Amino acid sequence: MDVLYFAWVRERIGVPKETVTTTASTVADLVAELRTKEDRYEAAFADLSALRVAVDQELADFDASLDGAREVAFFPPMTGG
Amino acid sequence: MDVLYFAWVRERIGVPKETVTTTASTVADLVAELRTKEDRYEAAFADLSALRVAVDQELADFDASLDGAREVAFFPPMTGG
Amino acid sequence: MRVSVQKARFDLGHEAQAFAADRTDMGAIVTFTGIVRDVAGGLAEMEIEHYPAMTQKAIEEIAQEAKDRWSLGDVLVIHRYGMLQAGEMIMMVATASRHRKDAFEAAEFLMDYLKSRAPFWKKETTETGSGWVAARDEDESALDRWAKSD
Amino acid sequence: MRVSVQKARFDLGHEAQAFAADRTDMGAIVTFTGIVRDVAGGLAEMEIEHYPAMTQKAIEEIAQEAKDRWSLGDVLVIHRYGMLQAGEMIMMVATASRHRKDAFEAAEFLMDYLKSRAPFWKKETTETGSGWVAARDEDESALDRWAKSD
Repeated sequence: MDVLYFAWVRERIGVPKETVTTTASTVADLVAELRTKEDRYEAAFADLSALRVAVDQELADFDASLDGAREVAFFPPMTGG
Repeated sequence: MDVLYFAWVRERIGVPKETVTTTASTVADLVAELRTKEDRYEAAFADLSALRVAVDQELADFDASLDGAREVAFFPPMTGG
Repeated sequence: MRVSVQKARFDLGHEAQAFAADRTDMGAIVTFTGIVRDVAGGLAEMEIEHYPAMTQKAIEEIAQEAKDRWSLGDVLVIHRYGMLQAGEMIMMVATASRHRKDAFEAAEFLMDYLKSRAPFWKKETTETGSGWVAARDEDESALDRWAKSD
Repeated sequence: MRVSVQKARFDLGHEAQAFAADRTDMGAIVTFTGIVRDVAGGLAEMEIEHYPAMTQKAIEEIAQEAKDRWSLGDVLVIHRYGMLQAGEMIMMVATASRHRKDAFEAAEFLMDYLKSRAPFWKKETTETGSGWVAARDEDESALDRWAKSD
């Protein structure tokens, strides 16, 4: 599964994109998995209220299913316009 | 006193402007005076709810005083924009 | 603040770009443009009559009130009179502010007042005749939301 | 309907004029333009990051929802990414409708959604450092008024 990071999430993780092998069934499960990897993940995911997520390029909740998902993206609240 | 007419009020009266000698103390008095003049005035002023008035280029009510007024204008509701 | 009551056409592109140029203090620009709409029967032309001695002053008062009520960097109003064809631009307003809410609200306020309080009257001529455009009740009631409670 | 996510500058004047041209069926055109505002400390530059695979689709969905909810003749959204200087235009929306209410509401709706739901992030660099622009609570709450009751 491709995992993408944007803005300060990208800066904390250190890469814009990585491929992760996971059996996580929800976004929250994936986050829990990533947080155990390294400190930089813990730093990026410490406050989930400051994060937004998209599954296959659609905005989603943290309890969204990853069944069949090919791409998950984490980022701060958007500031378009 | 100069009396101006716009849009269909002008068309019914037949002139865009005329000078009227009057002792009317309010707009309503002036209208009453004009209505007695000729049929075309009666046609123009028959329905006051369809008319708007400005005294010295400021929107006013029909009970507005004409004390010191130099110009009164009658017209239908405005359709700017 | 600029208010122009004019017979000549204006160039929306030119006006919008000039209004927005170098506004490094203002983050939001809203423009509204009114265009002569074709009507049933086929519009031949629209004539806009106005009250020359009153128009400029009335619009300047409306624009000044907008500046008093919202935090605006600048306001532009252009309104034409005379003979227009379908598709021609009748008028435009532009507002600039730091945040979008002020620019949007002020532009809507200006439009609501111009519709019912600026001394213009429109006469449409179609293939079947001509007639004065009637004021719409909803234009008059649109003013209610700007009524001051004090 | 046209949605363009682009790095290149755009010309508001050109875009507004082209959007409004020959709209004889539409009487009202509203545009909103967002400009890079200078900030305390002196803005050196603003970098806009986006999510390429998602941006175009997300904006098209927002624009389509606007067309579903209001009676619109046309919708245009241009949004830039990359490095911008103070005073440069970030983005614009334009809406066309028969009556002004639809064009105004749809433009405000589009802006409220673009602010909080289109995948863009802004990083400001000043003489004293750089930082990501935080989302404003009032931008999030601005969405509430468009919530559907059904």
